Amino acid sequence: MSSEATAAADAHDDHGHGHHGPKWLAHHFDTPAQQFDAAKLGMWVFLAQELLFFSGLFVAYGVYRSWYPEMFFAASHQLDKIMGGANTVVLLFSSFTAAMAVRSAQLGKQKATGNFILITIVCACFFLVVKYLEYTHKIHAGLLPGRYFHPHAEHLVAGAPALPANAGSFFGIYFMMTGIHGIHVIIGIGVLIWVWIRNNRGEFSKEYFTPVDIVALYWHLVDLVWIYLFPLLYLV
Amino acid sequence: MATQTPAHPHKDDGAVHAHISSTAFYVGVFLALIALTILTVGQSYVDLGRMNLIVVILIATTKASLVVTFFMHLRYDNKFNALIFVSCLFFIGVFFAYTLNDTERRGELDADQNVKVLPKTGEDAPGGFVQPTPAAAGGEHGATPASSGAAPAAH
Amino acid sequence: MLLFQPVESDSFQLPPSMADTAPPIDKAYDFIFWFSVVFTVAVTAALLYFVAKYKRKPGVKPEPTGHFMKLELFWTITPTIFIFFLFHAGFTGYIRNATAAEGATEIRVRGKKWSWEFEYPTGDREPGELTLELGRPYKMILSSEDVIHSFFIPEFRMKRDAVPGQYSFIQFTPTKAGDAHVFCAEYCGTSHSGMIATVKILPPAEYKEWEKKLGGCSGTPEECEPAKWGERLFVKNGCTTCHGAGGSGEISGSKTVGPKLAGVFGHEVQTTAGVVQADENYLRESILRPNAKIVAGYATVQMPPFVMKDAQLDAVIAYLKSLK
Amino acid sequence: MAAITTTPGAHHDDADPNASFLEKKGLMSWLVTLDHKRIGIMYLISVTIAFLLGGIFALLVRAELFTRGQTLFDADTYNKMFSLHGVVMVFLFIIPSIPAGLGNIMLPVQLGTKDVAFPRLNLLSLYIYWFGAVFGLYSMINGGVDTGWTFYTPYASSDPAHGGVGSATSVIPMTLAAFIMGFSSILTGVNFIATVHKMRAPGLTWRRLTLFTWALYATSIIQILATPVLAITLLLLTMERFLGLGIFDPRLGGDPVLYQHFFWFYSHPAVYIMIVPGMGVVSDILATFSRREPVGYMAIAASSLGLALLGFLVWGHHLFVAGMSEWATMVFSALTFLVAIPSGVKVFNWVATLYKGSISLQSPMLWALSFVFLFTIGGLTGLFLGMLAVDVHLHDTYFVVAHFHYVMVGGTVMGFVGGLHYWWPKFTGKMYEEGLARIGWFLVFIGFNVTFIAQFIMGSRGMPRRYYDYLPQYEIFHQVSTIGSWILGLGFLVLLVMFIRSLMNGKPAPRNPWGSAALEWLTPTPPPTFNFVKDPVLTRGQYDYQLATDDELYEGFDDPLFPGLRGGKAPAKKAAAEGDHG
Repeated sequence: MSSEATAAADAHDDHGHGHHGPKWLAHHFDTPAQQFDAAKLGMWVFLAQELLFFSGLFVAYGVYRSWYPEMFFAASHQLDKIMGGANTVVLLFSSFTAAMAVRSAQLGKQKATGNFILITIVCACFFLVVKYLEYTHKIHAGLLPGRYFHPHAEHLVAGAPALPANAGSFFGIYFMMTGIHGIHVIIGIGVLIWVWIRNNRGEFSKEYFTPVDIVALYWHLVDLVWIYLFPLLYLV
Repeated sequence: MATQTPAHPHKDDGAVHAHISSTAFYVGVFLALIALTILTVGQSYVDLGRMNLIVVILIATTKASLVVTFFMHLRYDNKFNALIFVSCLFFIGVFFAYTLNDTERRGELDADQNVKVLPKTGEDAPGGFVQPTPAAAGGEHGATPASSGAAPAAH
Repeated sequence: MLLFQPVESDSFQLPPSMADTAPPIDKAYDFIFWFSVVFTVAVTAALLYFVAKYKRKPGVKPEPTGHFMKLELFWTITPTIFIFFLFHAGFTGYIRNATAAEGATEIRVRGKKWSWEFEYPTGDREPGELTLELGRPYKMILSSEDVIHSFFIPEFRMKRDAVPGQYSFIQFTPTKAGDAHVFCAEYCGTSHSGMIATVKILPPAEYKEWEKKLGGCSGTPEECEPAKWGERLFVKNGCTTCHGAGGSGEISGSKTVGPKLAGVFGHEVQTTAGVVQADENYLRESILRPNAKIVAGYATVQMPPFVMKDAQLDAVIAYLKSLK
Repeated sequence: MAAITTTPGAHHDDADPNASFLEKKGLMSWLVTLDHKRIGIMYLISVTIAFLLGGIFALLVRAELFTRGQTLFDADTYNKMFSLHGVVMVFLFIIPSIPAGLGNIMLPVQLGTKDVAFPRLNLLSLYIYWFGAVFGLYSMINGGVDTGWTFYTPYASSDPAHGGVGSATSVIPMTLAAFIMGFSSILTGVNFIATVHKMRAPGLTWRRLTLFTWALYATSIIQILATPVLAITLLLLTMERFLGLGIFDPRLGGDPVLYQHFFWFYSHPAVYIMIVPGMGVVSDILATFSRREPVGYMAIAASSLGLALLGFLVWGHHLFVAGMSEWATMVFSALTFLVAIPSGVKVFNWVATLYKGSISLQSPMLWALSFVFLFTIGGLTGLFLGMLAVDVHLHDTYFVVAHFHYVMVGGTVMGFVGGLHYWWPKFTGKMYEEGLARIGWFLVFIGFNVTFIAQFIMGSRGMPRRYYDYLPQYEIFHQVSTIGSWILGLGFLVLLVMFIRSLMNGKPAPRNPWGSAALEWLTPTPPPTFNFVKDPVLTRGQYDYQLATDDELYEGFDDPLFPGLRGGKAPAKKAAAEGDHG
């Protein structure tokens, strides 16, 4: 806590608060519940913001898919269902471990919390590796956004429908959707490491597990977006 | 929990009360999600025609609901947080519906209005899609609209 | 009722009305204008009256605010009724102008940076000047070669964006002979404000005369010497917006977007495709396919291709040759 | 009885925790502060600089248009000037001005809490704003942008360096600047929503919030729901220019009209991000200077939320002639008119608030009354543009320019400057010279109307906007408008001088210089770091003048019309005090 917050605690003595409370309770909150509720509310509002951020991409997807269904059909055959499917399973599992991490934190099991967070991070890294493999293949095959779209026939999936000339739009949408999602995964790894360190320091308890909860919410959102991305890009 | 005399009457004891689900329950939710993933991948090998998209979105939405209600605890959370989530979906819906109300319905009142291809002559509108050539990546672009590589006509 | 005279066209507020599309729009304008005037005057008068009447005075207390449910409902519901009429007035006028009459004469309008080109049903293309016949229904099919432009004739009250990769149209029947202007109303770059074409509405007899000469040179034999005609075509096609008056390569002292053309004929030019001799073939190619060989230093500028009849092309080349 | 328990007039000169939040000195004490008031003041300074910069661009644009042809500079420079004017005014000034500036300072005080819910996030939002501003400056140093603030594709997205047909200017840094500043706006919104929900003082029910708080709350909702769409739009635009995605650029298979949908899905609600906080400020000022609760409190609060909601349903009216389907056009036009209802409700309630009030025409009130007048014109001319047939003629003409300046300047800037006058004594602890303030107001009011009424007329006569040169018939209007802009500029200069003079040697401000019953006026001036000497508990509403005590209203208050009302010195006190208990 900053010196400013300590000064605050002193100030509260004048206010007849007595001792202000545990050190994780920020100076401007009255009770742990208030702090927890505010954090949760703030996070949900932030998640709403995230969903609208992604919504632009989904609208673009919807418009182009309904304009050029054959193009989308042909282009999605160039994506690897197995890799996408594996990534889906991995992300779902990481979401499960994130939920378990919160559960452990709520029960005050510091060690279990740390382990679950660690598994989540490992899953996230696995996801990125698979994504990297997919991207390299696309770049290799010339399956790139609009201006750079020059498919090399020898690298394309055999037996797939012929790619129309304007399939660059599909790959523009594909790279933006998965790219922005990937950036969210990277940010997710960052914040997961942050709570993992704080958990190791023993900062969390049955009474105070807000950061674990918040980070897990964020991670579930990353999963949530992928739940839609996978079928829309790979399967349809 | 280091409780204190509540400063204000509007709080109960001021401590955090959160719902804790059992491990078995979380495992159950996870297995359901995996099952749905297998279902959606399996479905992709069966062509349902126009229904494809609807089925895919239905399955994805079921999965998403499981994650939101249980993994994200919205089921047990403050009702207002659920309201935030639902209302943000509403605004996304507005975004979708209104945009598609334009893009899907251009040229309905008069076939020549706002269309990419002129229906009478089949001409592509100038300034439109130009087939990218390998040189284009390098920065050179054929500027003649006549070289248009005939984008699939959606209208 | 003298107070609420209709807002007339060619008045302080609106330009003259020169097509059948204008009166319904003027009617809607008139309606909303007086609606707004009444409303503004009422609100302002109440505001000033209250401020004067209830100015703070010693010993006079403000009255505590009560509840005015009926009043609140009144000023919520009344505007709701009004806006229904406003919407209706606007919508009917719009729909009336949105569909073209059967058999309307189609003119293709192509916007490009920074000029308008009109293609008549005869296949003749006229840049910078739109000639219309009084009383004939028209359908202008708009398109753009590069960025978004917007076709706007204030005298017709009609406007529509010319979007690259998309067709759109506007329709009208000119109802008054005279001159008007086409503006570009959607910002399109450096010479956006220079993207103006003139509109000439001619009575049928005069129109017939004009139509005969379409595509050729109109004017005295002297004015139709190739270089003289070429100069007029040069201006009409909007070449001056990028190459400066007389191809001087500058406007008001600053360098133009396109290269200097004066004196280029017969000299060697450094282009993206190497050094070339600026002969007639090169000039012809640079007009028809401008990006085949771009003058060094101008590679970032995309000149749109121009389509001309051979006679016109010869005239422009003759003019370019004459420039020193 | 004393309705709000704080320690009235506790001007402790000794004790540290109760010392003014301005006490700590040194640059670092500002840069790492978590105090919402200090963050708000840094925002105010930043947006004022942005406003001056944008104002200079505006004056240059107007000066260039004084004569036909070239007056000062060439067409490319002119195009950059109006683009930069728009970008700076919208993204750097007007969006953060009231919420992040005045709102940051006043919201927690009006809620009776010590700080916003997430003070560090608050500071972060300021740094993100600065970071975005750096990108903007970088773009300007690199020659600026000439795309207009709307960045329409393909002009903004099609890079000539890649064979495109669009602008060759420094577009990417500028779109990134707006993209980054969007996150600042989002974080402020997150913070305010959580603060209003979870941090209210005991007794401060929803019904007792100030209308400024309600307005900020509604604004935050828009910031949360709309700004991310701008972020993704600008990201897509940047990538379109950088990589050629093929989503917005028609030559790559994209659709330029789709860009306009994306852009206006944010930028129309953004209009309400700009105007709704101004409405909140005005509601508070009208209440204070009429000494009564605003008529239709709930109606005004609800109409703020109504505007926030409706703002999302009407963006298509920017696309009536852009090449959108007729169906969409019809729906958007019908919905656009609905905006008139909450706007009208507000105007009627404000006017009714004056009825039987006790009106004092001090400078904040002058700004608030100008707001009501100018916003009425701005709103009604919006109806012209909502009417499909009329919009076809007026779209993209100077009429539109005048209309949104009546809303943005006549509305938001009037609200912002009025709010600055109103709360200035509270957060600086200094009074300003009323005489200079009135001269400034007068010049701005006159200058503004001269500038923009001329633009209404030339617009309806067909003068398109963003024109470097014009036909002779429009010259007189342009000249009148330019002269108006000089008066307007002079007015703002007077105000700048007035505020600087106040900071240098203004008289110390009393606790409650306007005799307001709202919470922020019951804490010392300037407030202590944690806003209140004692945590407030509310037993009455913030506009309940008849329940406010004499001490609350008149301590330290010197109203020339009520001489001797302060601190029990004059015999007149008793009668007036009893009356106030009413």
